[in-house]
Amino acid sequence: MALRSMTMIEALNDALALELERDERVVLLGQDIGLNGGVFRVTDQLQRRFGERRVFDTPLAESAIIGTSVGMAVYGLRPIAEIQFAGFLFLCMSQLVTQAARMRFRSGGAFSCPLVVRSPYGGGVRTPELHSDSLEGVFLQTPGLKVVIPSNPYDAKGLLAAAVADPDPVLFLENIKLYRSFRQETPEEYYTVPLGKAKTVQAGEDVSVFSYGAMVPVALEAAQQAQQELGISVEVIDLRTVWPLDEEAIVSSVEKTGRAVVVHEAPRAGGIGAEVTALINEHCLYSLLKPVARVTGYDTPYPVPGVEDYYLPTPAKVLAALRQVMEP
Amino acid sequence: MALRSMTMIEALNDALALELERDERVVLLGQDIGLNGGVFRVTDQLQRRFGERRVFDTPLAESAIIGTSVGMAVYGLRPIAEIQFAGFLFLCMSQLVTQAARMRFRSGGAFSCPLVVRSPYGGGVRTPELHSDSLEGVFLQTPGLKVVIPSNPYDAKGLLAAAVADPDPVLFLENIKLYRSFRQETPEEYYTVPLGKAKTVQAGEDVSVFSYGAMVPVALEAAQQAQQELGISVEVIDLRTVWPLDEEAIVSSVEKTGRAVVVHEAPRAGGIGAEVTALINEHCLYSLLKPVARVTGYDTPYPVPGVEDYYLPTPAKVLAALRQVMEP
Amino acid sequence: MAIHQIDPGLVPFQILDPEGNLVGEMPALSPERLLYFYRMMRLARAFSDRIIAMQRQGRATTFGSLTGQEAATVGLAAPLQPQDWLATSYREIASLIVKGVPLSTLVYSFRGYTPPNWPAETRCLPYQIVIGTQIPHAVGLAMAAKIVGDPVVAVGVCGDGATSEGDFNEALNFAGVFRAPAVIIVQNNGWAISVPRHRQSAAPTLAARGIGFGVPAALVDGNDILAVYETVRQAVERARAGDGPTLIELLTYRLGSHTTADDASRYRDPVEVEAWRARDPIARLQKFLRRRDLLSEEQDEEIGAAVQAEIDAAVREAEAMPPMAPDSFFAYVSATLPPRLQEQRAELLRFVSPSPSQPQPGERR
Amino acid sequence: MAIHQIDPGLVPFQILDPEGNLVGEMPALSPERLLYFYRMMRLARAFSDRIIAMQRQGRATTFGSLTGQEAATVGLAAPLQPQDWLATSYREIASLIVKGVPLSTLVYSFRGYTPPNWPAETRCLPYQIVIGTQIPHAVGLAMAAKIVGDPVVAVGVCGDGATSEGDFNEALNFAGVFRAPAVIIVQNNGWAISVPRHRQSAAPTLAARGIGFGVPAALVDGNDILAVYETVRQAVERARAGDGPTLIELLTYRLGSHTTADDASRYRDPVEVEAWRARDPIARLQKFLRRRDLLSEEQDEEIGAAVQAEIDAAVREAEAMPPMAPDSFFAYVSATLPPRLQEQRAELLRFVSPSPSQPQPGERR
Ligand SMILES: Cc1ncc(C[n+]2csc(CCOP(=O)(O)OP(=O)(O)O)c2C)c(N)n1
Ligand SMILES: Cc1ncc(C[n+]2csc(CCOP(=O)(O)OP(=O)(O)O)c2C)c(N)n1
Ligand SMILES: [Mg+2]
Ligand SMILES: [Mg+2]
Repeated sequence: MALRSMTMIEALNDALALELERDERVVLLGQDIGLNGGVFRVTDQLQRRFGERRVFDTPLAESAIIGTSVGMAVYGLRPIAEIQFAGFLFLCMSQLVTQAARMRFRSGGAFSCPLVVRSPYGGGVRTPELHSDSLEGVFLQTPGLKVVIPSNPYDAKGLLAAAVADPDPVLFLENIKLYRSFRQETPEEYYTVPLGKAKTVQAGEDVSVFSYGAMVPVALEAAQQAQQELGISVEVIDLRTVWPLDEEAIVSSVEKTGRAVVVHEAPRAGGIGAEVTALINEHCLYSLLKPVARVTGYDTPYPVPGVEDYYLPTPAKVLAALRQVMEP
Repeated sequence: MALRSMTMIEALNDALALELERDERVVLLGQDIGLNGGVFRVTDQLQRRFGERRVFDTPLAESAIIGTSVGMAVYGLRPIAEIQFAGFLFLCMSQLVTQAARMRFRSGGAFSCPLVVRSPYGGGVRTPELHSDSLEGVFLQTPGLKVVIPSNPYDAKGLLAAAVADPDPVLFLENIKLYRSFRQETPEEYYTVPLGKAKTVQAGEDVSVFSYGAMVPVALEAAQQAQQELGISVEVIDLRTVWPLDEEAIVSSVEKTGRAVVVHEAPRAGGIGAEVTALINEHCLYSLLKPVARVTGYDTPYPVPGVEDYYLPTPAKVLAALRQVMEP
Repeated sequence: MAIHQIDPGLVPFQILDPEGNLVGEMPALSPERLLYFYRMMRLARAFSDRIIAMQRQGRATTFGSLTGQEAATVGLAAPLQPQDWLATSYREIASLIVKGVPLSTLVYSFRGYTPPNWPAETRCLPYQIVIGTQIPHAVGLAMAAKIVGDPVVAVGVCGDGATSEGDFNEALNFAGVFRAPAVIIVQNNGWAISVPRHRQSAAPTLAARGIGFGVPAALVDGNDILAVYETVRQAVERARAGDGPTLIELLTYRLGSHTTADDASRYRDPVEVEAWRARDPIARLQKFLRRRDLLSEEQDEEIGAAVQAEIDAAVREAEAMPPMAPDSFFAYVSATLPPRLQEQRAELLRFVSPSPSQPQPGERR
Repeated sequence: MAIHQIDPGLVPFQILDPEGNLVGEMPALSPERLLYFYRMMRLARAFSDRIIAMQRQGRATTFGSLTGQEAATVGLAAPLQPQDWLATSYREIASLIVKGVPLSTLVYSFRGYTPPNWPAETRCLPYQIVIGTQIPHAVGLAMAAKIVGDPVVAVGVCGDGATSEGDFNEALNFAGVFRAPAVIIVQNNGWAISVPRHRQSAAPTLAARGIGFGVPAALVDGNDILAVYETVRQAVERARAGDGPTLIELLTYRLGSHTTADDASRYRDPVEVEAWRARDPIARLQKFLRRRDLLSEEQDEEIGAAVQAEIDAAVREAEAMPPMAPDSFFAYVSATLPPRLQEQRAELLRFVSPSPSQPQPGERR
């Protein structure tokens, strides 16, 4: 495969272009995704290349974006809808949760809804209110909807392709901080990274760290410090699909290490960390040497830019949690 | 106090009438709550008694019901808004989560939003789609919003009074099956039951069962069977406020019993059971003899009436979980 | 007919007056077609009555009466082609029947089950419970047809109450902006449960909503099936010809209670109901057909009997269909069941006796 | 002025033409008041320019330019009484200033902090980021005033893009149904980020939206401060007198990019921008005042200098205000902090050095 150094933005743009090329049924819609190429340029040049018929701006109405996408998906298209920031998913919850995610269920399999909803999320980049909120935890109670969060350009491209290929709706959350933070050699060709499969980013023996999105580099940095300062070997697992979780990967890692830390930006209560902890409790209690530590956003609204750095998990916070779970 | 035998409907109606009497600032709004008295008659006669100015029907628009209530609350009123069925909360998530729950936060304390949102929920009564869904799990990631679910007429009346007295927004979820399923001697006077406090419904030594709403009687029935069939003493705790959780009650019970079961109707993933399990893991791991068992709705959409009984937790399912956690 | 104008005005379009007199231009409809309309209206009413009776006997779940809205719901579906899409609420069951959904499938659904054989080829979405939510779906279907270049129209139908929902308005706006081949129909039956139309919106008509979204609109006597048919036909043709969406308000009336769980006498003046009973849509077409000698008394009785027989057969068929399996709700969560759900299904099956007793759908609300 | 009619028509109401000629009836405004308008417009533009400059220097976060919309935003706030409420988006900062929010409070907020002293007594809600969301709040405030019987009006302001949101339409409907003493103002600045007005709605005007909700509407030249002032004044009076809500569309133009994170040259024709620059609202009032000898060149310069001095002082004050404490975001989650959050705050404080280095608000988007 021909490799090219890409940012996550470029990898996503590339993935979308390939989808538009491969499959006439693929259409892109959302606010400012056309001429403007999206407020982050994920859809840059796509309207120029593929025309207004297939890449188009919508009026400013999140619920109608998802609601009409449901209709388009049922018709047989493969809509990829952008919600400009994940915080605005609250405006289309009914269409997403009660309609898109239940189309197959409600119709007894007569109809399906192969819809991908892309949305930027995540903190640390000084955005206004509700532009940084992490919403994945809210969708744990939404059967029928998969939730995918890539942590690097390679995965981003392959997971997006897999999301489009999936016969059911997928919420694809893109971390804003990761958009341009680093480049990675990424194949120019089409490929998929399977949904529902976690990835061991760094194998280790003493403790398992589960994270996703922008928290993967944070976890890795903490793991390195832990190696140096505490002499421990940390296994870092990128969940990649946060719903449904790769339970096998979680369980087998904790059975090996006996200790676990979960790291995410979203609030703690009822977040991915709660479910991962509950799963570990259910399946690995007798291997578990220490309580699972949750290093997460606090149970407050996402703060304003001036103090957001205090809210987010940092390598120091993860290191402290590693120290804690490593106590004898 | 003068006692009267009341169903939960009557207790709630009584609580609302007392609020309207006590405080001129209290207003009730929602769909069909006026002349019709609400589709379940919770607001029966209240418009007649207190007038259309204070008890009024709205157009069919959930987001505007909550959005205008936010404005009314900021103005200084004490709106009590009804969303006709909790499944339709998905239509007003933005106003509830990003506005009502964050008014104090966003304004740095300049404004607050003392709003109560009442909504019926819960299964087993053969309602159409989305009339039975349990949504409390979705609101775990909503800092600033309290979530209250009573299991009996006495608590219903006292908790509703406490919710109205609370200076911040409260989501008050009323289980449909409990509305008329039994009567209880309930004071006619005004009283409050504190938010954030669980109640030990039945003390026990061997295992703790945590539940709320219509699952409290289910848990109690299972507890009795367990007593008879397994000879074990079960502690049954009614969480009553599901957010924020009464962590002290949860932790001290599990520290005593060493075993725990959580029972709720909502889906398992990321539900109250996940958070309770995570808390137990965090605080009681060394006292915990067996994995916490979650007896919950499955991770599917709420099913149609014809098969809903299979979806819901039953005493038999809870008993099996008790058996499992009691294994040596 | 005022579709091409932006302001629908205040006078509803009518072809038959309440006495069955022709007061407008007769559409090109054969006697057979007129009798078919009549037959479907009779079927709609009888079907509604039957399900309500079954509900009282504990054989069906909550059901919303169709009575009084037969001209609107039959008339709006009649002009549609097989390739056209239809997205409705629970109140347009007659439209689904006309579009080809088998009675037995519907009966099975009112028993509280998901039909295993929802006829996707009829291009009817399952009727919607969340008010207003189907209108964006209809507009999306229409946008898709336009994107693909198919000569396909999508029709979305909802009640007067639904016009207050954000989704209705957002969808109307999308329809206008994208000139979608969509027809958005409001069945204004005067009430949204207990809330009368005039408390739903301060606008003089709901058709006027089109103006502010740039969508041509029509106001129609919804109890006059000829007016309904002709207006929807024109709107569908307009859409198919690439001339964009139309909003249609059908003025009709819900003669029954909102659903089997509702008691309209709590909030509704019987005088109003009686006034509308005098405008019965079935009687109106009947008078017209009688006067034109297109329907003898004998034929009329035959139709009544045939309709009952058809319903009998459908109920028998639906009641002979096996209940859904206890674990059936795992089947269509997603195309493939993740391991976690496989485990949960196994968990459930440990509690299900080998031959499950059939659940009783007798509803409480 | 066409407020009392239901159809606002297509011709915007104007008092001053782009050349500053009086083409309508002069409202009763003293020379001092006219100069105050002018001064506030100059202040608005200078303030906007200053925050944008600060953003470029890493001293402020994302900011949306106010330039070109000074007549609309100053004019709409000018007729309000202290007891009236105002709910705006980020684009109406000048309205907040006119209503009494101190400049330093606003500067502090654009540094990326929550002002510790948001002036509740001004009855301005914090500016809204979620598009359209403040309109139901304004209508709710108005409904409350009516319920209580206070002679208080609530004004909700949003952009043209916001009219596509469900919340805008639901709120407009509530305003109509409850005859709320509300004024709903759409600042139609031609663009919603990169989406032009004609792709936002197929309606000829956004004011026409009122018709379908039974809310009287007015279409106004939003770059003519006299027309804006006079229309809003009448609407506020109508509301206060119990005559219900009004919808007002102000036709104006966003001369700058959407925000500091946007580059309008990607999607906008410079010819269009130039055409609107010729309709500059400040120049228009300036010409009028000059022609009437109400503003000398000297005075004009003085105003410019005074405005800069005022902004300088506000920036100094805001930059002297201490940054928010690291754990400050726990403070206003709820009236009392639950034990769990107390623990989480303690958890955080273990990672915060005693004298925290001030975070850099230099934004990326
Ligand atoms: C979003 C939503 N809110 C509330 C309800 C409860 N509900 C069911 S039917 C109904 C009234 C609907 O009125 P209308 O749109 O006029 O339709 P009709 O029943 O008169 O046909 C209400 C409030 C619902 N199903 N969905
Ligand atoms: C609900 C919501 N969706 C999307 C956005 C992102 N966004 C911010 S401003 C904007 C355009 C707003 O346009 P308009 O309403 O015309 O206001 P203007 O900025 O022109 O004043 C968008 C899409 C948002 N803030 N809120
Ligand atoms: Mg109706
Ligand atoms: Mg704009």
